[in-house]
Amino acid sequence: MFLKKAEIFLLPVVSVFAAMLVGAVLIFAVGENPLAVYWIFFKNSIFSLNGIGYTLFYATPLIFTGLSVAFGFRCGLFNIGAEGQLYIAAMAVTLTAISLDGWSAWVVIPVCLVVSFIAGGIWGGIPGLLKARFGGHEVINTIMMNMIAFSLVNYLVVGPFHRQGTQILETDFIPLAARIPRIHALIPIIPKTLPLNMGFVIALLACLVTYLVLWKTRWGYEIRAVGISNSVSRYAGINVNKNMVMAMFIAGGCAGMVAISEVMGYRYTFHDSFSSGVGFIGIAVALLGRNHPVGVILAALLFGALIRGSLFLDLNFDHLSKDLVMVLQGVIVLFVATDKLFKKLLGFIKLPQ
Amino acid sequence: MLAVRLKQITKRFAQTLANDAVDINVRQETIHAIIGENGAGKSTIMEILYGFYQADAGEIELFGEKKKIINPQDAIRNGIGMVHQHFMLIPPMTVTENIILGLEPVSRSGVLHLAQAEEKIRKLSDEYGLQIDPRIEVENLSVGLQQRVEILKALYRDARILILDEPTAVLTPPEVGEFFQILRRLKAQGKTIIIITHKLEEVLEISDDVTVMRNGRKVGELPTSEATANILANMMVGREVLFELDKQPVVPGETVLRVENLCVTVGNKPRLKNVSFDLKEGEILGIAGVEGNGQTELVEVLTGLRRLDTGTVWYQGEDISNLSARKIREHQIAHIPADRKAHGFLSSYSNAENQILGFHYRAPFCRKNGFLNFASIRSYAEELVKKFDIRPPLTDIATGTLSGGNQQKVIVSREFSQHPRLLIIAQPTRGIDIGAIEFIHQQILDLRSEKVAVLLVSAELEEIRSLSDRTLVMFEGEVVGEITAEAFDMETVGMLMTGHIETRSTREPDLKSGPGADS
Amino acid sequence: MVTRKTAHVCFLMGVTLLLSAVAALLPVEQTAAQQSRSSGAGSPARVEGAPVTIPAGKGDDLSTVNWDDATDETPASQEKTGDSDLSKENWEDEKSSKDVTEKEAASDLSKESWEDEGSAKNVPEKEDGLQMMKQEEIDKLDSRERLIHLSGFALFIGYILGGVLTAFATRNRKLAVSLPPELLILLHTFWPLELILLPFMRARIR
Amino acid sequence: MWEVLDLELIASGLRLSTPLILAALGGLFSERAGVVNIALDGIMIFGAFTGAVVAYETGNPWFGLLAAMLLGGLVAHIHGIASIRYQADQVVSGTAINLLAIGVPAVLSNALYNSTTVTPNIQLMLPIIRIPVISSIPILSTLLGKYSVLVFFAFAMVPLSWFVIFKTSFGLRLRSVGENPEAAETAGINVYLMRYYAVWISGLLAGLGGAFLSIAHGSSFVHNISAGRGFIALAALIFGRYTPKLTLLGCMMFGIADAFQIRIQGVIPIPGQFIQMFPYVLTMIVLAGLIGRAQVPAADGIPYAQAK
Repeated sequence: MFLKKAEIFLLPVVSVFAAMLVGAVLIFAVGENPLAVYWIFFKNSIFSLNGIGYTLFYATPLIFTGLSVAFGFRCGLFNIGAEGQLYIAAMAVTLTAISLDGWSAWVVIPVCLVVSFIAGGIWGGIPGLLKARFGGHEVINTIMMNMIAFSLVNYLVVGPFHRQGTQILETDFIPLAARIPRIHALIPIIPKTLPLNMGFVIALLACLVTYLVLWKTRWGYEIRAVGISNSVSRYAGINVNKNMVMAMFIAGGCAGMVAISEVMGYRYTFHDSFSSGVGFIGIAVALLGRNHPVGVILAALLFGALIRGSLFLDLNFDHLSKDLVMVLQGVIVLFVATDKLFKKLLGFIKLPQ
Repeated sequence: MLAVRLKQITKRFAQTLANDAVDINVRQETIHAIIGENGAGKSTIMEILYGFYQADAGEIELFGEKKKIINPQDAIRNGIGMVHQHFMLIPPMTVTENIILGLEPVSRSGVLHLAQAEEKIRKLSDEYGLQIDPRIEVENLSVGLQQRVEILKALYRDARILILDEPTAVLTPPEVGEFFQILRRLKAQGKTIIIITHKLEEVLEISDDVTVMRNGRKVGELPTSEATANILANMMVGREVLFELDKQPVVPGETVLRVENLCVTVGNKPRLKNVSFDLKEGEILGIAGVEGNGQTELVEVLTGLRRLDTGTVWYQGEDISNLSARKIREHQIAHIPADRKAHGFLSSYSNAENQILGFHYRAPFCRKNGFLNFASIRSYAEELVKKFDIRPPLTDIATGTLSGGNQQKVIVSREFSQHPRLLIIAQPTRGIDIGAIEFIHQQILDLRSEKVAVLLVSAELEEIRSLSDRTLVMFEGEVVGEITAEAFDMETVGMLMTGHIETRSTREPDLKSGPGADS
Repeated sequence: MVTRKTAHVCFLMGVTLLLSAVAALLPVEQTAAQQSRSSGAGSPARVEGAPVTIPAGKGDDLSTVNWDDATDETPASQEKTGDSDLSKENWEDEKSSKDVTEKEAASDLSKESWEDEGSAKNVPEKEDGLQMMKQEEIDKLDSRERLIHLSGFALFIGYILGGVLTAFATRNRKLAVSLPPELLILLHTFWPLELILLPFMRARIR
Repeated sequence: MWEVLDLELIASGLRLSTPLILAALGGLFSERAGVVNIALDGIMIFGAFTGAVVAYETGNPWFGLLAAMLLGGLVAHIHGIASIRYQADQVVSGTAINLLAIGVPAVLSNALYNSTTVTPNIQLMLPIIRIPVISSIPILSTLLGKYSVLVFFAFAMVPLSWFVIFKTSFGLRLRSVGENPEAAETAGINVYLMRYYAVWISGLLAGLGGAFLSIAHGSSFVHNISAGRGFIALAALIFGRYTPKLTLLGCMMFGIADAFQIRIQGVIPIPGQFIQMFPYVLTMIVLAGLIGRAQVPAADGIPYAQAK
C-alpha cells in the first residue's frame, strides 16, 4: 500500500504495455497483424496535428468520467454509474437549453453548466444515499441506476422529445445561445472541422478544482479520511454518511459534465446512445491514473488516443472493430488491480527509494 | 527424556532478530513455562516449533529424534498442538465443525460424519473434564470455554505436546484456577505442556521448569522450585522492575464527569446496566474488568460513538449525553481508543495529517474559507514529533509505516496536545514496547498533575494499580465494586472482576456504584 | 486414503444420473428444431429483458415484448401435448405417433382452454396443416435430433463427472498437492490431460 | 391488466429465474469462500457467447453448454488469480472481467460472423422436457409442463449446493476459508486452493446461466445478453442471506418480476421503458431493505496473504 515513488509512475506504464501485449495476442488470434493495428491506432491519433486534436476531443469526456470514478474511489466508493449519470445529465442539459430558448448566452450557458452537474449529481447521489442510509451495495445500485437511466432517456428521446421529421433518435437542437465555442474560435490555426471545444478546457479546470478540494481543503481531508477508514473517521468526529453522499453526488456531477463537451460543444442535441461507453472507460482511466487528477488527465489522453485510433479499425481491417478498446481497457483495469504481480516483476529491477 | 529440544534456533524478520541462537529443553510430561516481555521472541520460537515459520538456523528434536517441521500439518502429525493467543476458531460454526476442520471424518463421497465426530469429542471432553457440548456454536461460548475448544482441537489431533500462548490473558482469576486444574490433568495423562506467559505468579504456580527470554535471547532456564518472582522479574527485564512511577499526590478538584444510571443495549443484549460514577479533576479513575464486560460500550458512549438508552452524562454540569463525537471533542474531551488501527489513525495519512485528525476543521489548522493551513499544521506537527520523540522524527511519513509504539505516540501526542479537561484512555499500552509504555504512563501522570481528569480503561490490572487513584470494577455491564488506590489488592479486584462480590466491600459508602454491587 | 472408493461412488452416481437423465430426455419435444427455427427469427432481441449497458445494442429493447409466451405457445409445443406421453418407447414408429397426435390435437381443446386463451385459439388448424405436409420429414429430422441430443448429453454429463472424478481421485496425490492451485484448477478443467499425468502422480500423501 | 397474472406468468417466471439461480448459486460458492464475485454478469456474457458459438459451429447445443461452462470457469479463474494470488481489490478485478465481457465477445463475433452484436441462430436448442405424468394434469401441466433441461438442472442444483456446502468436508472447508482463513490455514487447509475451487465453481455455474440465455432461452447470442442479470443474482444472493434456499426464493421473485415486466408491456398504458425498469428498481429496494440484516461471511472480500 505504500508505494515507492518510482513505482507510482512505473506500474501504470508497465500494466499498459502488458495490456497491449494481451491485446496483440487477441488481434493475432482474429488473424490480423498486431503491429499494423497498433500502427493504425497511433498514426491517426498522435502522429498528426489533426489526430492529436481528435485525441484531445475524445479525451475530454474521459477526463470527466475518470474524475467521477476517481472521486468515488477517494471516498472508498466504486462509481460504476458514470454512464447512466452522463446520459441523464445530457438529457437534462438538452431540455433546459431548449426551454431557455431566446435567453442570452450569459444566462443559458452558466445555467446549463450547473444543470449538467446537478443532474448527474442527483443520479449519483441516490446510490450514495442508499449506501449511507441502508448500506445498499453501491456497485450494484449504480449499475441498476444505469439501467434505469438508459430506459428513461430512451423513452424521452423516442417519445415526447423526439425531433420531428427524422428517423435518428435525437431531440431538437439546442439554441445557439447554449452552444460553447470550438477551440478554433480561439486559436485560428486549428482546422474548423475539429470538434474539440471549450469542454476540454473546462475538463482541465475540473481536474484542478478536484485536486484543490481533495488535498487542500478540510472537506477533501474528510472525504479521503472516510475513504481510508470509516471507523477512524467516525472516531475523529467526521460525519461518514454525509461525506459518502457528498462524494457520490460530486462524482455524479463530474460524470454529468460530459454533457458540456458532448451536447453543448459538439452535437448540440441529445443523440440516443451518443456515449459509446465512456462511463465505463472512466473506470480504467481512474484506476490507471491512480485516482489522482493529473493521472486521470494522462490516462484519459491515452484512452482518447485509443478511441480515436479505434475508429480506423473498421475501415482498415475486416476482422476488427472498435470494441478492441473495450478489451484493452478491461485488461488494463485487470492489470492495474493486480499491481502486486507487477511489483514483483519490477522487484528484479533496482528502484530508487 | 526430552519431549522437545530446540537447538540454536535463529530467526530474523526484516531488520529485527526475533530469535538469536535459542536453546530450549522441555522434559516429557512436565509443564514448561517460557516467560519474557512483549517482543522477547517467545511467541516466535513457538510458532517455529509449530511450523508456522521456518527457522533460519538451528534444529528441532522431538522425543530424541531430529525433525523438520515445515508447516502446521507437519507439527500436528508430530503430535504438537498449539493454542494461539488469538483463538483460531470460526464463531458461526459448531464446536464439532471447528474441531474436525482439516481432518474431517468422511464417508467415501466426502460426506461428513458429524455424529461420529461428536461422539469422539464428547468422550475427550469428559476424559479431561472440559465440559464442552460439541453441538453448540462457538460464538455462544464464553472465552474460557472457547479456549477449551482450542485445547480439544489439539487433543482431537492426539497432540502429545501442547503449546499455549498467553492462555490466561483472557481468563478471569477463577477461570484461571479451573484452567490450571485442566493443565494438571493433562500433565497427569502424559501430555507435555509448554506455556508462554509474562505473568510471574502463574509461572510459579503451575510450571515445573521456566525458560526466561529477553529480546530474542534465552537469558536463563531453571526449575521452578528454584525460582522466585524477583529472580524471574530481573531476568525478564534485565534490571529492577520499576512499576512505581513518581506519582505526586494530587488533591482532586471539583467533579468534571458525572455518569448517572447509564444503560446501553446492543442488539438485544444489555451491555451497560445502571452504570454510575463521577470523576474529579486531577484524578485518575481506573476501570478494571475482563474485556467484554461493558468497558468498550462505556467508552463509546462517553465519546459519542454510541447512543445511550437511558441515563445521563454530566460534564462540568452540562448534559452531554448522545452528543456527536465532534461535539464531545469540542468540550475538550480527549479519547485514546483501545484499538489504534481500527480507530486511532489513518494508516496512509502522514504523521502531520494524523496529528490534526479530529481538529482538522478548526483554527489554526483550517482557514475560514475551508482551506487547510499547511504552514501551521507542519510547525505544529514538528513540535509534537519533537516533544513526544516519535521515531523516525518526520512529519510527512505515513503513520502506517511506524512501529506500534510510535503509532501510539502519534495518537497520544494528538490527544494530549489540545488542552483536554477530561481524558478517556482505553488500553493505552497494548502491544507496545516497555520504553513507550513508561513514556506514556509518565505523560498521563503529568496531565493528572495539571488537574486533568483521567478515565483509564485497561485489561492490565498492573497498569491500573500503578496509575489510578480510584478503581471501578466492571462485570457484565455493571459496576460491581469501587476500590481506592490504598485498598487496591489484586485478590479483591480479581474476585470482583468475576462477579464474586466480597462481603467486606472496600467501597466508601457515599460513593455511587451500580446496584449490582449491593446484591 | 478413500480415493478408490470415492471414485467408485462417483461413478455410480454418474451412471444413475445419466440413466435418469436419459429417461427424462425420452419424451422430448420432437420438433425442437422447428421451434428453434420458427422462433429463431425474433431471437436476437428475445433475451433482452431490458435496455443494455452499452448503447450499441440498445435498439433492441422494444422488440422484447412478450417474446416469452411466444415460444411457449409455438405450435410445436402444443402438438406435443399428446404423443410425447406414449412416444417413450416407439418414438420412431411414425404411424402410431402420428394419428395419436391428431387424436390428441382434436381432444385437446378442453385442455388448451385451460392452458390459456390468447395463443391457443388458432393452434389446432395450423397444427394439422403442419402435420399433413411434412410429418415424415419432421420424424426423420426428429430422430436425428434425438441422436444429437443423446450424444451431446452423454458427453456433457460424462465430461463433468470425469472432472469431478479426477478431482476426487487426485486430491491426495503428491503432485496434485504440490502443484500451485492455479495450475491444479486448470488441470481439473481439462482433466483428460490430468489423466495422462495420472501415472506420474502415483505418490500419495498419507 | 389482470389477465397477465395467470399460471403462465409463474411458468415463464420460473423460466426467467433459471439464469439467476445458476449465477446466484455461483455467487454463493465464491462469497462463502470469501471472494466477492461481482464478475458474475461478465461471466454469464462470456458463457452465453461461447455457448452460442460452439452450439452453432458443432450443431450440438450440449457441446455449447459444456464449452460455456468450462469457459465460465476459466474466466472466473482469471478473477481468482487476480484477487486470490495477487490480492487485488476483488470488486475492481471483477469489474475488469465485466468490462472484458463487453469487448471480447464483440471483437470475436465480429471476427467470426462480421457482426459485433449478434451471432447466427443455432440450429438446435437445448431440448424442452415434459414430465409425462404431470403434463397430463391440467394446472400442473401449465405450471411444470415443459421447461428446458437447464431449468430442471438449475432447480436441482439448489439442494445439491446446499448439500455440498453444509454437509460435506469440502463445504466445511470452503466455509471456514470464508469465515476465518487464518484458522483454516492452521487447521492445515490450503486457503488459496479452496478459494480457487470456489471461484472456479462460481464461474462454471454462471457460465451455464449465460448459456441458458443463448441456447435454451434464446437461440443466439446478442450484445449484452445478460442485461444485468448477474448483478440481480448478487442482489438475490444478498436477499437470500447467503443460504441456498432463501437465495432460490429471491431468484424466483426476480424471475417472476421480470416475466411480469415482459408480459405486462402493451397490456397497460405505461410506456415499455418504464415497465422495463421494474426489476431494477425492485433490486435496489431489496438491497436497501435487507442488506443490513444479511450476515456476510466474516472474511468476505478480504484478500488473504498466506503465512511465511
